[in-house]
Amino acid sequence: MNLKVSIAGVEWKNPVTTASGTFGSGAEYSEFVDLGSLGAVTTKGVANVPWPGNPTPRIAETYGGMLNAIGLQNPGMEVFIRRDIPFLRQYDTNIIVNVCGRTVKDYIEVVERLSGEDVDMLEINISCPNVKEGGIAFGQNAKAVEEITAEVKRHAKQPVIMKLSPNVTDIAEMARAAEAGGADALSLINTLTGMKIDIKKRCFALANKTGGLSGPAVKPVAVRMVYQTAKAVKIPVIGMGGIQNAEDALEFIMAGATAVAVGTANFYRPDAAACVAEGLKAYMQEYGVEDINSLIGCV
Amino acid sequence: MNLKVSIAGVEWKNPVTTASGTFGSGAEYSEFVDLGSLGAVTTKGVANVPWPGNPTPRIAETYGGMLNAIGLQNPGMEVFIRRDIPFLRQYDTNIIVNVCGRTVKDYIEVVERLSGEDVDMLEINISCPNVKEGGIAFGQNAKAVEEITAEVKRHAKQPVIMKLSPNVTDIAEMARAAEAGGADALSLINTLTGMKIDIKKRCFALANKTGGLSGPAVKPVAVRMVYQTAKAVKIPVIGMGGIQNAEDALEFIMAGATAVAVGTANFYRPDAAACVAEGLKAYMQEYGVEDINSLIGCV
Amino acid sequence: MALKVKNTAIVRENSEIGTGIHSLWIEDPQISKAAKPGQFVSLYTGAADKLLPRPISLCEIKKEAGLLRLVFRIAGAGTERIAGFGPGDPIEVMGPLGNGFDMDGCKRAILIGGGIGIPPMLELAKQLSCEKSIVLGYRDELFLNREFEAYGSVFISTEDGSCGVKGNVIDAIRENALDGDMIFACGPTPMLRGVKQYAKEKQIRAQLSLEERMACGIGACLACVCRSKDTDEHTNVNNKRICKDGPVFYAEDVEI
Amino acid sequence: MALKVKNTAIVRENSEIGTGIHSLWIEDPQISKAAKPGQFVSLYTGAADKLLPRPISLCEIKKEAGLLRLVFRIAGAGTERIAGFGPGDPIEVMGPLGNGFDMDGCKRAILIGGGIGIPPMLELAKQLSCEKSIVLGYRDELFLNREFEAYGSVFISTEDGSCGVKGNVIDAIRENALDGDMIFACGPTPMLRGVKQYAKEKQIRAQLSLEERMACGIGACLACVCRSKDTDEHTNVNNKRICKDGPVFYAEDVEI
Repeated sequence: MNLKVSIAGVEWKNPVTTASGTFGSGAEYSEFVDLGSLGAVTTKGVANVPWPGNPTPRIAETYGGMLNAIGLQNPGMEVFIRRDIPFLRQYDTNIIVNVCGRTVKDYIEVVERLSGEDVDMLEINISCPNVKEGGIAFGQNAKAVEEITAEVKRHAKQPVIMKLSPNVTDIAEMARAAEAGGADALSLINTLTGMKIDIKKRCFALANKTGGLSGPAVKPVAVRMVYQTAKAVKIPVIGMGGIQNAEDALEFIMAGATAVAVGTANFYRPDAAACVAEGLKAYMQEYGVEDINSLIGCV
Repeated sequence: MNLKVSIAGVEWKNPVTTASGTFGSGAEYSEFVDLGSLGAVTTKGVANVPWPGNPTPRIAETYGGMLNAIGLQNPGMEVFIRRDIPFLRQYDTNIIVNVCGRTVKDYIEVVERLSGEDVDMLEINISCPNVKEGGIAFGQNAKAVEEITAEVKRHAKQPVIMKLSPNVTDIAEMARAAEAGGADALSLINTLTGMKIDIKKRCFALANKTGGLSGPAVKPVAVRMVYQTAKAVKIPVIGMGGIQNAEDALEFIMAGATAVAVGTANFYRPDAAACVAEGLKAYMQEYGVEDINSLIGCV
Repeated sequence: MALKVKNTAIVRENSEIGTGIHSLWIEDPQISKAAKPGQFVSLYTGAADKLLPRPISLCEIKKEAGLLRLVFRIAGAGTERIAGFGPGDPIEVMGPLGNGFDMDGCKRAILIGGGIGIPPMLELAKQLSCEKSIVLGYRDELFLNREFEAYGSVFISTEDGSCGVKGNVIDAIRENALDGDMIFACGPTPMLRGVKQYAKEKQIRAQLSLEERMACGIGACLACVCRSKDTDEHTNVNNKRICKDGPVFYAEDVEI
Repeated sequence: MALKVKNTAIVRENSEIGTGIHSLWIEDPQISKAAKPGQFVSLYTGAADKLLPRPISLCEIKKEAGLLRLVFRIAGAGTERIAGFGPGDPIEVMGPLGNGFDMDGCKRAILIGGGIGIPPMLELAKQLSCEKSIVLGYRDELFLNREFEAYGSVFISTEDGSCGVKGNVIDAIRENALDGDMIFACGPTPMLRGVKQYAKEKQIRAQLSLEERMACGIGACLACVCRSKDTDEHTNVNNKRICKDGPVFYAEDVEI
């Protein structure tokens, strides 16, 4: 039985990774799950300099999901390279570094700094809805998506995954733009922009007013966009959005995703990602599936 | 204590109506709820001629919501006018007729036919995601939204509510386009395009492949879009998307909605709409709110 | 119009009568009093992630006791949750829904149930006063068959031949040369197609109980339609609403 | 590193000890064994629409019996659901979480609890061997106060003056001229600000237990941060993680 998948020439032992921002750099979760059981660990966004993030409250619970407006708080690339890469390298898994920035120059600075480092793939976050300069501007305009992708590719030594925003009219157009820019793979969905209001205090539940909606609630939108994206491009797609078990993951794979990421579920099931990988095996056994690759886009 | 609101010169006894397509023309639900207790009843989409709708399965349950791809099955305007208007007129409530079409000409035909009929408002559905010709083409393009709005207004005798699609990059742009076209009010959100896959059969859960996502799961996206829309235009907004109780309704009102519509909740709580109206009273009593209008956009 | 309510009923009994097949007795005098064979109720799972009700056909109706018996197969997380309810548990229920069987004026009836389409035949067998041949089709494991014996001659078919005629319900009917002037059938669509075909060939009228995914259960959402011969007076197209115009239709009226 | 687990614990007792205030005893030997005063656990509601755990401070720890006592106020649908659990019910719990109080080397301690910040002071009072003044601030209705009497001299403040000093905990401290070499405080932010101010003025060190909305509870998501004097070594900015670096901080280290 084969669970291995290959994305942009990088082999994963199984098609399961973590969604950026829901798993830190793995250290906190290593107490609950063997990081070596995952195909890859995708880190929280890393910028060229430290980012303090947004004021609190930064999260709010919603029906079957949650809103977050962390604002990409991160220690900056130097601390990340010094501390997190060596930590993750102890485990037999791929390291995907999520890169965030305010300007193209910011992104490039991180990409260049990482070019000499021992990481396997880069995920470029051009779709954070919580920081005006968090790339959302790039992520909602096809021309901008193509340009920043091309610019990043020009400086990147590792394969580049472009993370797309679901807050667009036509996801296929954005996907084709990233492919035209030279992206090696695509990941989606980032969060849907949402809002919650505290009717007792008559104020916004988040200090940032709006936040990114994630969790099981958004899964049908995510599966649809992954399906449309996989149909629109030839490069591999990493699907995410509300995955909390193997059944959810299989919807994305059958819709066309080569791999999947577990996000919000980590917050309430610290071993969720590992359980998804296990569950995929169980499904393949039950249904006599020899190779996980045979399920990709089979619908 | 005042629950009355006024939309485009039409007075509602309370700010609660039903979301088009979730309440038929009220007859089936009249066994469970007094239609006279609602500010308005919004009917299922009515076209110039009968529409057979999509093949089955037409619905699928999702986490905290559902997908539907009914495909605007409807009896056409003649049967509607002959049977449903007289039925609804028995009750002390406003009648909002949802109008659907494949071409501008279709819409105009219905609008003109209704101009002499005893209905209070028209809601123009330019955002059905389940029928290629169901208006989605109009609803995702600002220029088209303005044009069809202007064209409808040219022929409409009743106030016109334009129902907007949430499947767009910038909802405020669509809202301003409708306002520029002369819309008297806006309603949103229609459903988010989604997909569900049956992993046992490895096929789409819906015959139409994609469907419209509704229910509590989508509420945060709906509240956000209502907030952005109310900020962008001067005309009143009718908010909907996952409302199942008064607390949900109040989020929309505080975000800027002058009225709200109860949709999917009707399917599992046949008296949901009436309960929302009751719950608004209870909230106003508890918090000493004299006039519901004072809560509109108060956040 | 016929009474139709949404109540909180009480579960009185829940037993597994076959692999993954549960027999649930719930108490709701109002719905029980109004119920007819062939009708169904909508059961609510009570889970926040599964909002829509599950339509379940009525297997038995005890008006005096205000009880309803619902026999269903665990098909997913929703029915699995319902199968977890125990005596005394409250359960949200809406009903009675649908039209039910037309029991008038038949002298020799053939009742045909296939798989989870068998339960609604039990209350029908009890209330139908005429002569009855009862044909029950299973894949392999039998359930409920014993309970039919008091109401007519029972004929069984199993796909694996482990009991009765090897094959489907039509094979059982032919093999036993069953005859009648009205067929009542409920089961998977392929079986109903076979029944419709057989009834046509033998010139016997047939009432078929159909199923489809439902949302509202009362005819408003138009999710559960089936193609019909005549235009449906409700929506003016050739679509009948299974939850409201059905679930029982005369074979010649629907395309399946 | 310190043990931290997610288990299914068993509810042993649940009683309402004040209006909307519940005392829950749960059995989880592993967490109980590792727990310290000032730490908390994450409780899961088990409801599909409320996915995130609720952080609840530890009120009492009985290691021998493997028990934990959690006293919380019903603040919404999530805590309301938890308040509905009864003896024998399983409950998902993660812990022990956070750093807990630093109990070393103080001779005369002032424990200050305000409202639902009172519970964590109880286990601290039990384990702190030195001389203790215990100050409890309420709006009006008292709870838990009796249970403190065995561990030190208890001073009470109520906003409505119905019991003890009319006013807040600081008023009670001044009025009773309480002194000490370490303050331990938990309560609403305005109260903690007052305590920080008072401690500074009196040159007493103070440990403050903070709260903020949390998602992961283990320091990964960065939802529950507070502004800190020093840059946090973890994220290299002036934000400490309340769930991991806290919830207890020395007053001078955080801006509140």
